[in-house]
Amino acid sequence: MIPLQYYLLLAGILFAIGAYGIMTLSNGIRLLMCVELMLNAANMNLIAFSTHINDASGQVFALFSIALAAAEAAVGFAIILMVYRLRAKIDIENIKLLRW
Amino acid sequence: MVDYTALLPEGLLIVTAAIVLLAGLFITQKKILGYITLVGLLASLGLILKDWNLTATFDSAPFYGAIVVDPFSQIFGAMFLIVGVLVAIAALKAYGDNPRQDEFYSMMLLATVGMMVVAMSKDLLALFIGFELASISTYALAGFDKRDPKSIEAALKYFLIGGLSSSLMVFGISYIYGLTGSTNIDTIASVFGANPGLAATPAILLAMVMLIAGFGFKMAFVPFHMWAPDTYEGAPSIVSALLAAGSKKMGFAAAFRLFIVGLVAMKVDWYIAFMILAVVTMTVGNILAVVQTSVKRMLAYSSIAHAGYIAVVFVVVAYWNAPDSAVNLAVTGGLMHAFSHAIGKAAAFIAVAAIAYMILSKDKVDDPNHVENYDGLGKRAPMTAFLFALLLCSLAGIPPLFGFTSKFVLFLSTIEAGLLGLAIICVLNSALSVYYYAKVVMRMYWGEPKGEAFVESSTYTFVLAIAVIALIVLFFAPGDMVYQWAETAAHAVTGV
Amino acid sequence: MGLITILMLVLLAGAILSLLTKTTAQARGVALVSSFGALAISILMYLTYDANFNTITNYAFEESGTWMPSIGIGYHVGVDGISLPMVLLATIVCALCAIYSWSEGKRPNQYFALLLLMDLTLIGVFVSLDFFMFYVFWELTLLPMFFLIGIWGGPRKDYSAIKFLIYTHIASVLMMLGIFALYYFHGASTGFYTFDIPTLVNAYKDGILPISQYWLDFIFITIMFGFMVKMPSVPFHTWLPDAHVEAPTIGSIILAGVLLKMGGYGLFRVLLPMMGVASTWFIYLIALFGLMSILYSPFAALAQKDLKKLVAFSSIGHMGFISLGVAASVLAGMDPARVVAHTGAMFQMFSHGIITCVLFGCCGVIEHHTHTRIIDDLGGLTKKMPKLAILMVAGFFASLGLPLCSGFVAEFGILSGSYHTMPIFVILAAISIPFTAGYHLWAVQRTLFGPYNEYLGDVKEIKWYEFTPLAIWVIIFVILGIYPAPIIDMMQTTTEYFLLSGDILPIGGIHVPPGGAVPW
Amino acid sequence: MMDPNLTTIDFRMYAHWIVLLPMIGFLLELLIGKYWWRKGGMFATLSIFGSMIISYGCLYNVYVQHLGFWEYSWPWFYDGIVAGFVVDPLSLAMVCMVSFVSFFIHFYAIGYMSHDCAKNVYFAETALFTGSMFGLVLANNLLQLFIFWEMVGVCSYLLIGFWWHKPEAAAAGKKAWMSCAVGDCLFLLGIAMMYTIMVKQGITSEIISFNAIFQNLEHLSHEALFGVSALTIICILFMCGVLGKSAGFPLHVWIPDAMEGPTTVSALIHAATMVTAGVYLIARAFPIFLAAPNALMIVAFMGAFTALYASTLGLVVNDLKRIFAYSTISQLGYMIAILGCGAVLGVASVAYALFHLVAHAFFKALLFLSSGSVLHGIGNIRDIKEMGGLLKGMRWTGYAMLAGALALIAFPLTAGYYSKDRIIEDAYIYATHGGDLGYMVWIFLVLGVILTATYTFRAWYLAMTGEPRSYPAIHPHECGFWMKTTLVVLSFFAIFLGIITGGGKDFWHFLEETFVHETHTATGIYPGLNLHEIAHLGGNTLMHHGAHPPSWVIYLPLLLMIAGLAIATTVYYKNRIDVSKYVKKDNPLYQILWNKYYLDYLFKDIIAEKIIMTVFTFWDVLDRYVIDGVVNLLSWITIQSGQVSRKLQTGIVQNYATAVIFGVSMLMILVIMIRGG
Repeated sequence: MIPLQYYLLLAGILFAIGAYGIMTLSNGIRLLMCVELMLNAANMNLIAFSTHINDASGQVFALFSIALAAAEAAVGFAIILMVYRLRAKIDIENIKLLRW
Repeated sequence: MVDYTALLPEGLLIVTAAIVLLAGLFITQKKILGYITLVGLLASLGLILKDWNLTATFDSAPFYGAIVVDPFSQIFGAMFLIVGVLVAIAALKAYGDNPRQDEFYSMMLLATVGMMVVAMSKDLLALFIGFELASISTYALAGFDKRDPKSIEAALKYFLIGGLSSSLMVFGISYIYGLTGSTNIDTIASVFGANPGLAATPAILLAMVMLIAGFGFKMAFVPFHMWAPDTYEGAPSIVSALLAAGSKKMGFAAAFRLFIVGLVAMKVDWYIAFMILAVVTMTVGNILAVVQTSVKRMLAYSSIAHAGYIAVVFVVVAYWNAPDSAVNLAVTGGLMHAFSHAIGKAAAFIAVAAIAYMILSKDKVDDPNHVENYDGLGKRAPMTAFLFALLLCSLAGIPPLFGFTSKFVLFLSTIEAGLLGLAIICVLNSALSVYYYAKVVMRMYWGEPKGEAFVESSTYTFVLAIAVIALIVLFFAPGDMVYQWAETAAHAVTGV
Repeated sequence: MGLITILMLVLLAGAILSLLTKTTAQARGVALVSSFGALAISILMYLTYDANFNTITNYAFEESGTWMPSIGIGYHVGVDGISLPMVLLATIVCALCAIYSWSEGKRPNQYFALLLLMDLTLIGVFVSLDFFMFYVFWELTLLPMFFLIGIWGGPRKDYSAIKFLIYTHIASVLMMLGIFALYYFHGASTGFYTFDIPTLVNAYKDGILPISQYWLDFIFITIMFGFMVKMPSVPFHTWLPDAHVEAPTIGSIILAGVLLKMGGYGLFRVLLPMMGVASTWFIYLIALFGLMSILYSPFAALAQKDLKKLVAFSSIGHMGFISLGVAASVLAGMDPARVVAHTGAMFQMFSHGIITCVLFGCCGVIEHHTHTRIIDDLGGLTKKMPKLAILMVAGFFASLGLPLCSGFVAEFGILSGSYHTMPIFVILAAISIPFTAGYHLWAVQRTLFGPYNEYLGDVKEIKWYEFTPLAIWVIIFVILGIYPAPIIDMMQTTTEYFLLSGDILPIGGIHVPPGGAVPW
Repeated sequence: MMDPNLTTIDFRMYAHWIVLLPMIGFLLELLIGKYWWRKGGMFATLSIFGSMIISYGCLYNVYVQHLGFWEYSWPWFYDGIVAGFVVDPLSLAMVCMVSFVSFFIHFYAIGYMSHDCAKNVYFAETALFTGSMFGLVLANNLLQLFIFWEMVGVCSYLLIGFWWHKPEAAAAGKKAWMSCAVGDCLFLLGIAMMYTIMVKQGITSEIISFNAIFQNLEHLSHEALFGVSALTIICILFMCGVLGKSAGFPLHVWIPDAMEGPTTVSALIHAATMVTAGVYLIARAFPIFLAAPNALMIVAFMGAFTALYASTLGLVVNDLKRIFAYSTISQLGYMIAILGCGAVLGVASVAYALFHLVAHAFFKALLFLSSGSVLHGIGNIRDIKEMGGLLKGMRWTGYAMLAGALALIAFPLTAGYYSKDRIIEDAYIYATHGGDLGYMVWIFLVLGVILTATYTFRAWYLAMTGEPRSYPAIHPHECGFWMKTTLVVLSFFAIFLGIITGGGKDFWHFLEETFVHETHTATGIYPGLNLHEIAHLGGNTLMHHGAHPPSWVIYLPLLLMIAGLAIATTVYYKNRIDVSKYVKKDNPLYQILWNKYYLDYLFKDIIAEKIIMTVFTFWDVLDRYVIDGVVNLLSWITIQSGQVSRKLQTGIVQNYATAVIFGVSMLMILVIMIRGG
């Protein structure tokens, strides 16, 4: 059996990759994917813990989380679509009408 | 026997949302949906206020104890519903002609349900679901004016940082779940109680910090606040009202439950964290609010500063020397301040909407929220200006408005706890905040009017008047109604 | 419902009604009825006041009710020999101000409403016997004044109004912390949480609060800071000249005449009983603040080019006498002298309240008629405005402490009564007298006398509605200077109770151990 | 003691009306005077006439009927502060003189001010002044005395600046007040100290009334402040007040400038009455000074020095009124000096000082009024260089002025002869009986005599004799009925006052009863007062029996007066000596005198303008840029920090995400660090 730590490490790495991506990338879709990556890292944790302590609620949580991530992604894509319609680009760096 | 009647208010809202959404597909006279929404919200509010003096938790534990109806959830529910009512009435005017208004109302209702669920949740899962329900609805609401690049930008920023925060939150929850084996807040607390060593592990510390960040996004703590000014500024004003008044308070509802009940064992840690956050948040919020030229953005920063004040509750609760009375008083004060701020800030954003609407109808300006456009508003729109000024007074904590009472109680708790330095920082910040509110009032009352008088919208004026009258009545409230309610709610959370 | 509540309701009703009116005449009518109604009620209170009915737990016209019982906030009002004259002062000043602004044409409804609101809040401060109410009214006084300065003010009104608001607000919020601490420690030790001023102050005085000297001093110094800024005491005074310069005449009159008295009133009502328990060097600190104001104001005033700013600095100096008198009177010493110093300090509040109205009123008249207040631009105004000249000379002379005007009675009491406990302070304060005389005379000479400055054009004589209130104020301070008994007897009874009964201060005064006066 | 005669009115009961009547006159004059007879003057004159009747009634009661002295009081404001009135020889002498002189000056002013448009204001102010002067004189306590002391100061200020449109007049009024204010604040401080030490004795009623103080002098003399006898400090502070009001060196500088006021004002206030208030204060508080070690020495020195100092200045001034102003300063110096000699002479010095005061009031008022008549007659020219030969055109005025001048220089048989020579003789006795200052006082006073004679007649000769030196002086016009009458009356008293009073002896005897416990006329009002014992408290020893100076001392002043007269006659009448070669700008002595010993320069140019204005400017900078600067700096810092930190809000969403991640990391680190530490 793969030890729990491996899962946690993997989840941590995924999370870090997601976080790194969200800090550095500028394409809207990629950012969205990075967010999903981080969320999935958390789901992974939940499932790993769930199996480790033999409790189903973690997996239930992960299921809900996935469903909500989907809903979130739907809204997210809709927003990015609107951005694309308005600017013909989804380059986040130039969207800075609102600042200071 | 599980009794689901206690969930009637929420159920009512969900049904209303469904009706609005479905009816919107068929009818053309969509304004009626606004009234339906309003009826739903008011009915729900009535159901909650019917039991306002609820002192104990409902016996039933619906959804296997994931949801609980207690004074704490009631007061937050009332708060969200009042905000919802205010926003809904304002929307009657703001989106009365909008062909997509059914979507607005249904999403607003769903967001309200989500917030109420968070306030009721005793389980991290329910909390997370409510959180996301409110978040996702408001992501869409923030971008509701889809022709407006600012609105879209606001939604985008809100969404991206929101997503990041959700993942941080879930990540934190996953660790807590892993270490305690449960997602039920009471169970978590008892596990911590049973294993004192657990609280000191780095993993749990990380989880705590991530949860703070996750909730801090909603509550707009510095440095998790950076989306907030942009979103509040870019989003339609009445959505900003919902965000600043409702969604932000949802963050507090979640944080109160989770930290004060669930993670009470590690209060030394979150004492430090919240101390830093509270001080930094209120100071940064105020200082940045001072230099804003857009009234809407100024209100956004002011709402960040207010988050800083409410964060003081956590500091007092966690302070090891604080007597029980101070802990209770702090939570009471926090709830009262959340209440007063919800009403005041929601109405203030609605006032900004009203003013922007009037300015756009007469003047040719780029940014109707710019403070220069408020010149002479006292003459051009006397009622709106007067009510807006009073709302600002409430936010600034100037009597005789409820904002004063709530701030008074909140700051009182810091002294009771003996946190002198914090108290001084709080009051100085509060004094500083008067500056930027006064600036707007000055513009309105002694700036030179730039044009002829406006026609004031009776709907907006009505909303503002309700809010102001509520704030004044609550200040003079005989028998300190709200205080007692908040205190009961505080008991429900602190258990002392 | 007692007289005090009726008094406040009359003003509140007047303010609301006045806001709803359309023309100057209507607004003025409402304001006159309301403010003179209030004046009549306060005179009725004065006439029916029983000077002997006056202890720390019994106030005249006392009313109490519940408000927020959970945290011990109540509606508690009442007056004694220190607050009743202040109420009287507020109503007199406000009623005459309503006459003075007879022809106010700019937003008359708001103007008169603010005037009445100002009166209401000031009276609220003076009658409140509950710290919550006290603080609420204390804060509320800021708003009408802020608007008065802002809407009807001069060219730099933005700066001045906001400075006034923020500066004094900071002081009041710090004061609030002191009140909180007092409230909490009292509640924690007795289990009875209340904001009642007499109860809390008594608890502090009796030493039943189970707290260290550090906290006792914290309570004292925060509250003191609030009062010292409001008085204002050098070096916390800089908001005042700016506020005065930009404020409309009425604003200045009320600001200097009544609003500053809030600080002095707090000194008597709240700080006085605490002095015996807090560190004794605070007493010297208060005296030092007073002395600094006394010495500072003439020097600063003489450097001013603006007549109104000069007058503003004179207020600072006069308020300094109050601090000095109070501080000196609480120290252990000879009782008759302490009573005199204390009564003098109390009387100074009333007296300065009346005298300064004349000064600012004259500044207002000059500005109104000549459109300038710069002293160098004026000159020889007696030629065109002989009536004004008489009033102004009377006012300035009263302000510089001329005998047979009320200011002298007060200052003599303070100086004579304080000498035995604080000789050096009194000697230094006396030195300021020639300088005070100097700047008053300088101003009078440059403004009224000498050749008429023809650039001013054809200046009209003072209007009747300006003349009447000024003349009444002059008559009041002259009568009180010749026969101060109507006010001073009431104050003296209270003073004797404060100083000699042992209920407020230790009998014989506060003994300062050798070297105990300095904190190091 | 005799039974009071019930059939006559006891005027002593109405002494307070002496004060109140002119006050009523003031109000009536101010409010309605303009619409009555001659547009003002009636109410003031009549009310003072009323006061005069009561004053002389009191004098009659006390002096003729021997009804005894009288003192009564009402409680005033603080406990132990009373409004009280005292009728005793000292106050009677003053009220009778003041009411008489004031009445006649009012009488004169009806003519003199007849063309002034604000006549009612003038009369209102003089009535107020006269009432205040009565209040000062009749006061039985220090505070009341001080109150009216200030009130007469105000009236002086107002009346000097009566012609307010002249900048010099307004400035002179201010200068007068400022000089007095310096003294008055110290006087007030002295009262505060006196109050304090009296309270310390346990006195609770009439705390600072003279009577109570005199009763407690023995206890008070043990009080010390800063290691010095408290009484001495108090007396020195009182003396400062006296120097201000009675124009003692160095606070005399205001008097010459005060001549900018109407001449009647100069006569009334700056010659006859107000300036004598200081002398009266020392006389009234004489036992206190006597009980205070060294206090009288200071009084004597300051008086004598002022007497000599001012007479040197009188020599070079060309302004007719200012010459008399300096002579006033000088004569006041004589009075103060003799009071200082009271350390040896006892109560007699009070009598001598008061007699000179009264005589001086008459002849100096006469001199001023006649010079007022001159000014009136030649169109307000005041420079004696532009007069000359006026006697031809205005005989009444000229001879009236001559009468005054003779009295001033103490020409035999005139009032001044009896009053001033007695002072000089007794100054010699002071020296021979161990006065602290020895012969210094006497020498100063004697030297003053010759100078007085010279400058007085220099003025008279230059104005009245010789050829007219300006156009208006050729055709002067004589004054009218009101003024003439006054001049005649005053001339009579200037010449014959000494003779009427039996060479002053009656007056002296009457006055000496003031501080005596039992007198031959009535019961004194100061029970138990024994000046000999009091003198011991202050280390003074009073003479027990009268002493006579050697005859050369008696004749010396007379000779010197004749010498001075001769000099004046030689130089200014016969023109035997051309003084112009000495009176030149390059003569350093003349320079010093012309510039009044540079005292004005020191006060005005250096202290007032340079030092104080520099301080004020500095103060303004301090206020604006330091104290207020801190406030503004704080707000500036706040706003600037906002301006800077708002730039962090870049608008780019990645940066926001970075902030979130950064926040999480920092929070983690800080929690661990703080918690671990």
